Amino acid sequence: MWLDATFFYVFALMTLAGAVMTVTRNSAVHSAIWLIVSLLGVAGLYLLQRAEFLFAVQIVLYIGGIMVLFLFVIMLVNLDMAAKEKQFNGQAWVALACVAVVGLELGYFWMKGPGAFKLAQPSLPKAMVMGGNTERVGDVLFSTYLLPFEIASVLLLVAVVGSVVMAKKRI
Amino acid sequence: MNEHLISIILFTPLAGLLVLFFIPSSKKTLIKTWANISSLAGFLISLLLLRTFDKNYGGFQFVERFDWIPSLGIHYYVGIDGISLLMVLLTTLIGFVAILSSWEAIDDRPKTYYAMLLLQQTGMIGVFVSLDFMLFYVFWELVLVPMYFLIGVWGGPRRLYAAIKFFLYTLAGSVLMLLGILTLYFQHAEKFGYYTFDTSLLMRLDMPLHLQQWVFWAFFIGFAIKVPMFPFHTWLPDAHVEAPTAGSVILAAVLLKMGTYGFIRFSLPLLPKASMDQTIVQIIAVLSIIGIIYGALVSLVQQDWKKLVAYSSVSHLGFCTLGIFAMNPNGISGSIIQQINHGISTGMLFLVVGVIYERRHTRLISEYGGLAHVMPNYAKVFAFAMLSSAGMPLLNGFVGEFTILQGAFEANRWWAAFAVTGIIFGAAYLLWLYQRTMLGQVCNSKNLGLKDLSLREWAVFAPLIVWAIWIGVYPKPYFDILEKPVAQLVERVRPGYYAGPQEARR
Amino acid sequence: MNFLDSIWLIPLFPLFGALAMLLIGRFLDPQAPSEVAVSPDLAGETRHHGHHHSGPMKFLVSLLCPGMVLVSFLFSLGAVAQLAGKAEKIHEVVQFTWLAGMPFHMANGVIARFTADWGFLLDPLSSVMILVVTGVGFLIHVYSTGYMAHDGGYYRFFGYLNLFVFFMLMLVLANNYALLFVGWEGVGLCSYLLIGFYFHKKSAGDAGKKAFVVNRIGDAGFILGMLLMFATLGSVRFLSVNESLSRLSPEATFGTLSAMALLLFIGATGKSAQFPLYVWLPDAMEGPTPVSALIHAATMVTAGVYMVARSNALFKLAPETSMIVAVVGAFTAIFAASIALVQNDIKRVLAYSTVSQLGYMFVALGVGAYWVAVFHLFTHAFFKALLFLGSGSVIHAMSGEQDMRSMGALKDKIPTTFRTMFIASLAIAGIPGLAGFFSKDEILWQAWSAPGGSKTIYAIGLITALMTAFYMWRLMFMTFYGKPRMDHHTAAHIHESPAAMTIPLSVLAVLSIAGGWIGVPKLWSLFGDGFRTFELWLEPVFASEAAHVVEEAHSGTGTEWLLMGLSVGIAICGILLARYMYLSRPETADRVQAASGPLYKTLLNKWYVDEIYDFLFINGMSKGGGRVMARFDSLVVDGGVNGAGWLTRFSSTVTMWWDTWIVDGTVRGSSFLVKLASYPVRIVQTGQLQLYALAFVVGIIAAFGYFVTR
Amino acid sequence: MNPASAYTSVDHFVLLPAILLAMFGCAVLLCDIWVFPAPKQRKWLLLFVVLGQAFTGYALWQQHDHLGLSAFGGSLVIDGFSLFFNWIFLAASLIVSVVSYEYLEIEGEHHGEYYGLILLAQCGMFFLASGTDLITLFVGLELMALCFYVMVGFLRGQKRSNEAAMKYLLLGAFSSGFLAYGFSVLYGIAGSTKLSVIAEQISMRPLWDPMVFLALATTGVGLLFKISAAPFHMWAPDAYEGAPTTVTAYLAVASKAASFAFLLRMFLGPFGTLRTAWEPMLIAVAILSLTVGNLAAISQTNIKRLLAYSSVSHAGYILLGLIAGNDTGIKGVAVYILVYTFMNLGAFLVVVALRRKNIIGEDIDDLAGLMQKSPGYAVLMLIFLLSLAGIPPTAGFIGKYYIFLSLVQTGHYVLAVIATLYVAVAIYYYFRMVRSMFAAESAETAPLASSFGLRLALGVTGALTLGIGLYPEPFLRLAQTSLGKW
Amino acid sequence: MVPVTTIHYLALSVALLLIGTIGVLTRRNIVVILMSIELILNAVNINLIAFGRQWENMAGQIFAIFVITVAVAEAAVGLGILIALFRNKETVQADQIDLLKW
Repeated sequence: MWLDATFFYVFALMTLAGAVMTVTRNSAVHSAIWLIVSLLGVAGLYLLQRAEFLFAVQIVLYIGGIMVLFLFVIMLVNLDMAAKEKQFNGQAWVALACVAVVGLELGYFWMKGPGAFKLAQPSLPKAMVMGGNTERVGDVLFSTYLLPFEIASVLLLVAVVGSVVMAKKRI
Repeated sequence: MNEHLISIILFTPLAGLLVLFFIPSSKKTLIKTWANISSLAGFLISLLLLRTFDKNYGGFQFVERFDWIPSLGIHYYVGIDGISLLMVLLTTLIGFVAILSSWEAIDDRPKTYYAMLLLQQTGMIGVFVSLDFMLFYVFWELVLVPMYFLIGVWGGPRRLYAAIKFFLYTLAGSVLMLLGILTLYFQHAEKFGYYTFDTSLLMRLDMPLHLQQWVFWAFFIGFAIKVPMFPFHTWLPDAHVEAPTAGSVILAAVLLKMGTYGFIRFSLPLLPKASMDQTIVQIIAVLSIIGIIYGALVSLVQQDWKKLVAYSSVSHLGFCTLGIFAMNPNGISGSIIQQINHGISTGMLFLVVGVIYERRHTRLISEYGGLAHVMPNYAKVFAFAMLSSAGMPLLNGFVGEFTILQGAFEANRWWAAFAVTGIIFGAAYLLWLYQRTMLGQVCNSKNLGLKDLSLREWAVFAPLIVWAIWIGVYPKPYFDILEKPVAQLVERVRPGYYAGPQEARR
Repeated sequence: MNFLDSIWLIPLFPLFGALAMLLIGRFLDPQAPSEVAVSPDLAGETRHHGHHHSGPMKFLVSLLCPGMVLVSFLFSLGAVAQLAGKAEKIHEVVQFTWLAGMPFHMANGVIARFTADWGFLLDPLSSVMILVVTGVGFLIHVYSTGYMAHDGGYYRFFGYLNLFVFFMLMLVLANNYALLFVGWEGVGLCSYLLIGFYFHKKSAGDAGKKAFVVNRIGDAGFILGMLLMFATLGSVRFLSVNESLSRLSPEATFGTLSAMALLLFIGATGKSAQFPLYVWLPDAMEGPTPVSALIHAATMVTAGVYMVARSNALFKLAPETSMIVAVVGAFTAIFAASIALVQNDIKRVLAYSTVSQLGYMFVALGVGAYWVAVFHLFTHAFFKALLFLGSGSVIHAMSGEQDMRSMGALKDKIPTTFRTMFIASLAIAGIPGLAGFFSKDEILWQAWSAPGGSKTIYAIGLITALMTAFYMWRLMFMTFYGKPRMDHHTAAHIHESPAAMTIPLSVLAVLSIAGGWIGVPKLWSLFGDGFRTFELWLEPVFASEAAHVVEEAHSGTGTEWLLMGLSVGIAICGILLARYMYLSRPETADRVQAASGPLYKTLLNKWYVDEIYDFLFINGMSKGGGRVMARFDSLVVDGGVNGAGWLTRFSSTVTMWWDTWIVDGTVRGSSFLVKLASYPVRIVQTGQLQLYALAFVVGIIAAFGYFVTR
Repeated sequence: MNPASAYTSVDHFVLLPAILLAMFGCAVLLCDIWVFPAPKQRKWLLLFVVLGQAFTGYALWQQHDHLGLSAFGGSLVIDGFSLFFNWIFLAASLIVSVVSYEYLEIEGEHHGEYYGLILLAQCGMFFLASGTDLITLFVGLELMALCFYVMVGFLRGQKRSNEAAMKYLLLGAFSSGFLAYGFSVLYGIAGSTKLSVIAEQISMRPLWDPMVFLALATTGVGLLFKISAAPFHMWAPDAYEGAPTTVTAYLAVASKAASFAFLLRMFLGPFGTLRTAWEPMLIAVAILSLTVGNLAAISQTNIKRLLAYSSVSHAGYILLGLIAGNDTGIKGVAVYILVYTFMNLGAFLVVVALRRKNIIGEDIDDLAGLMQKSPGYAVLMLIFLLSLAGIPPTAGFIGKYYIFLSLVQTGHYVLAVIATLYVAVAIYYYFRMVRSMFAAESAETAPLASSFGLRLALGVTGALTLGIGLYPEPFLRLAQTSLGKW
Repeated sequence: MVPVTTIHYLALSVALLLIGTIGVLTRRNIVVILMSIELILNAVNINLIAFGRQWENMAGQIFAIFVITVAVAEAAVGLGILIALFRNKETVQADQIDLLKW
């Protein structure tokens, strides 16, 4: 029980710290690294929530895929001069203020009706009666959510074509 | 033939327009000829109305009624009574005259020019014949566009400003008017459960006074801007001055009448209570009187020939509105006759300006003087137009003004007293104009070689002159035509007006 | 043939002539006025310079136009003769309905229709008028053939002249006020055209415009009067008006009637040049002299008199208005006469004398002696026309010179003119036996004796008579007697006018003598009623006069003799005084001038009336200062409309200003504002995508905030 | 396993249009690489597109007889709504692809991928119109969006195009992040992604429940961004201006229509019961859109940018219809979208025609003297502008008319007046263009581009813009049947 | 110590969302902006997972998978565009791309 909690706080800390670092680092490379940290934290949370498959996806796809992509691009467009310039634009403080306001408002929401947010007590894992998480995911994904799955394939196709069209010097 | 006569009249110009599209732009003469032919045809056809028009029947004649957009309750519903009959005839004639008058004046993109004129022709006729409110509104808007171009493309130096001003002014007004229309529309739906723009049906609902007032003001803005009544008139001089001759002729002779016609055809019968509401009547009467005097005074100081005439129309239209809101048979019928007269005489005045403008390309009065020596016939025609506009007895102007004065006198003697001053000033500014342009010596050498009226120009003036004399000497037929519809109108606005002891003697 | 039923033809002959002239005249008389008008140095009277050869066609013109008037004169004679034969002296012919109005709620709630027929009424009054109009008109036409022989636009002149006769006949023959108004406006128009006949002269144009506009002011009154009449009586047809007036109890619509009468009278003051609307008449002398004779002496200006006489039934019911009429008339008479005393332009003297004579007529109308007014109208038509034509002949001889100071000793050079004018002057001065005496003396007597009259008015009339005699003979002496004061060049030119001009003069001279003998005073009983035809003839029109005549019989005959003698004496004094000052002791005139310096100047400057306007125009304005004023000042100097001119100018300038700056300004302003408003909206779009994102977030804040603050 | 897994014939029937679109999309892409690589042969690709649209159209036509059919366990439906919009998408993408051919040649960026992307984007729109499941909708939305990101940046050589694409993508992704967040909350509320379930769950909760409101706000904001309503509109002018004109047209018409379909699905479906909560927000947004759109447009000189702002204001008008919310209002929305599609397409097509070799032709001054140069285009443009301004007897009037009608019916008089006033403002800037077309003298005399496709497209749009205005009856019926159910 | 409830996760996700937003709003480097967007999407995912756990159905996780997919796709295209942009403009600073404005 307390173990869960501890892990939660650890991962949460990872996530937030990583996020903050990502946003604040000067060099894009560092940001990328810290992003990885943050994503790992999220992955951990998936694990805590019994979403092992997502955990895997997160590790492999995000950290494996996207980050490589990012770093790749970072190499491609050399950012060292970008790293020297100032990192925050003119409206930074205004933006912070605004975001703070948003935060406060959300907080108010919370005050308003905490009941609304707590739907039910976190139920204990049902001792995985029906196969592992991955199986269940697969099950649902290919039955109930077949349609979005197909669309996603088209989506990825577009992503490929698009990035090629954009990035390639001449088609 | 007869049962579709109105539609035929309505769409003749459009047909001409279609044919015009297939004439290559290079064949200018052909284009001009065709435009003239089609407009003349329109006029001749419209004369057929007289043959079968029954002046003893008060209601609408030659009625055609088809569903157009049934789901909105919009119909193609046209027909005419005595009032619209006169308006239609005026429109067709003036349309023809205007087109004929621009034979030499317009050489730049004649195809589009004549297309615009013809389109406008259809629009104007449509306004005068449509009995479905939405149909009316559509034509009302349709008229704006060609005029916008006539001013904005073939106009004078400040044409763009004038055009946009004209457009915005009138459009703003008509949009408010639309709101008023919709209110009626909904009221009808609330009361009878279905939507319709058919005025004869809308006639049935008598709304509470306050609502009627609301709608009345909405209409008022729309119509008053078009007329134009006093505070809303400033688009007029600019539009007139910048517009090409034909444009100003049509603008003065027909477009302005759309406003007054609107009052007569829609405001009064649809909103009888509001129309009889004393405050409203008082306000409008006062505005009209201000318009009469103000227009005349301002004309007096104009340096620009055309602007002077433009302001004079403000004054004349003041008479028309005053007559309408005298709210009695004389006032209304007089107002209608005066609208025709104004069409004729001011139309002539603008043509007169156009004639000289074609030759000298300036409208500054100071540029002229002593033209009577150089162009005697022209001077005669101008004198004629001037007199008919100044309300010389035995010419059309007098009949209208005098009848209106009767009406005004009956309604409120002071109105008449003030309105009469308009006649004095009218003489003043016109005579002064005449003196400055026609009389005196030819002190500007440019004016020496000017040619007198050509045969075509005579042809332009002739019909108007004849008509002016006819109305002046024997107006009875017109009153006969108006008798019944006006009676109906007055009965609607002031029930029981016609009851009461009759004076037998003449 | 039956002339009575064809009286509607009488106006049509001149109309025909006019149309013929105005439409095809240019071909009959091919003369392009342009070459005379182009160059400024020919700005003067074109008569002497217009190199113009008369042709057969022109002869046709001079045959046609007078001929037309002659024809209608003969028709009139016939008609009048037949009317005389009829039992009740009234005959109405209706062609068709001209104005057919709609139902109209009269003051008493009865519904009536304003109907005005194209109808003609011949009764004693109108028969007198048509005879004068056509008769004198014809003579003047003949005269003009000679006078205008060398003028440009010959055909135009005759066209206008005929048109005038047409409208004048319409005016006097109409059977209702509306149709009368047609003639009323028409003659105004013609006078405008004829005054401005030499339209290359700016002054001519101005004068014409002034005449028309001032008349218009009167007409406004007339229209209102007509409307008021219709609203109260339900008709504007003379007969029915009189009839319903008789039905009316005066008390019932007391104020209304006098208001009605007053409005009509305002119309009359405009047309008949009474104070304060007389200003146009002197200027009207810009027109050719025959025009002055026909329009501004004999006929048109008397239209007002005719109209008031025509409405006598109404005026009788409105005593206080009649009083006003009398007073205005008297004042105008003496006022104009006083101006005439010192004028040097021969035509202006006559013009002011006309004004003052008209004043006499209105005095007569005011005191209720309608027939006398018409009688004076009748005689005045003869001798005043004669005087004008005579002066025309003089000017003709003096090759355009109008200033009497450079005339003199003409009586032998142009004998006929001299003799005829001599007679006319005697007549107007009121020497017994000549036409003027009878009418004027009757007026004075009525002013004294009639119930409406008063001693003051009589006194004024008497003084006026003195002045009249004086200025007329001053004119005579300065023109015809003494030593010549003209330069040699003109002197060489002097010649008697052609027969075409002298014959009408002689005819009119005869009339000026004989004209009076049909209206001798009742006093001269030895002559019998034959000599009082005029009064008796008009009796049916002014029926109720009979009563007053009866009552006037027993006011002492002695007094009447006395007054008659007095007026005669006065007249002779005037003549002698003039003789003394301007013939025997010319220097006295100057001494008098010197002695009565300011008065003299005042008179010479016509009581500064025009200067007062000018003051209102220019000084007042420039003193008033301000750019607006200055601008407007220049406008006025351009020669604006008189009367309320300055107010007109002022207000119109102000309205213009209001128009361009306030009303129009708001329009421009609004569109400008809209344009302006577009920039802040655009400026937000900086192209900084993160700003866009920020806007997005702000939107979210707003959305949440809406929940929070709810 | 469970029955849901079976891919039934019903599923197939409902999905068919999307399948066809995707197939032809892929086909185009493949052919571009292997079958017709040569520039000369690209016309065949165009043929493919037309063919694909034909098949899709046929499939859609089939569906007309089976309204109310739903597939994939209710995550995809056929109803009048979806069909109505699908037809619009079809028309739009057909016209756009026909026109693009010559345009891309002139721009020198003619690649087969373009057509593929158009088809795939349309495929995405299909799901937006007929999806009833959060995930389907979300993925469909992203599919469409991605295609547009790419197409906007299609002129890779041009800074403006890149910039437009970059901005559009970043902002789009940002907004869809919030949209997704909202969806997650919705899921949290309902425990399901089916709109129907969500709807009933929401209706069970109190009206001002913070969680519901959180979902509403974030989702709404995301959607409003997509329809480019102020203050979430700011991407639109830049994207519109930078994108290739044909793409701008597609973006302004199809993407907006699709987003509106999505928005209506949400606001009339799950959020339908929250009207009191969102009506004020939408009112604010609508007024703001009208203001910003119209005012900003006044002083624009670039036609595309001007039209972008005007499209913002049009979004405002459409929202007004939704705000009124009665039968007339919803019908009005449908009519307006229909009308808007054609008139706006037409206007952009004229701009396309203005683009010639080394003449950009996007400035209002480039319209100068169009009347002499080619009256046909001028008159057509006039018709489109009149219609955009809402002057009878053009289609635009009918659209606006319905909106006003609904507003007055539901007593939103103030809104009606405001909207009316902005019509006047709109007239002002539309007529700046008209003025320069008719009044001004033309600077250059190069003839306008006029391929057969372009003329055909212009003819169709022009005819419809005028036709709907003159005899709107059938189209009104169509709108009735499509959105009548709400 | 308090048991970890859904609310904790929600709070966390909100925090992540805000941080991501801050990144998007303030960083000049477009690459970093893209990363921040990834953060936002992760916040969404956290939500989804939490709720999914709450309701004990798979929809949440599935949705999360699709969100990840979308994130990937967007990142790919975004970076592609970025490269194209960089090729022409030689910059990756967000506030330096302002050809299109007003």
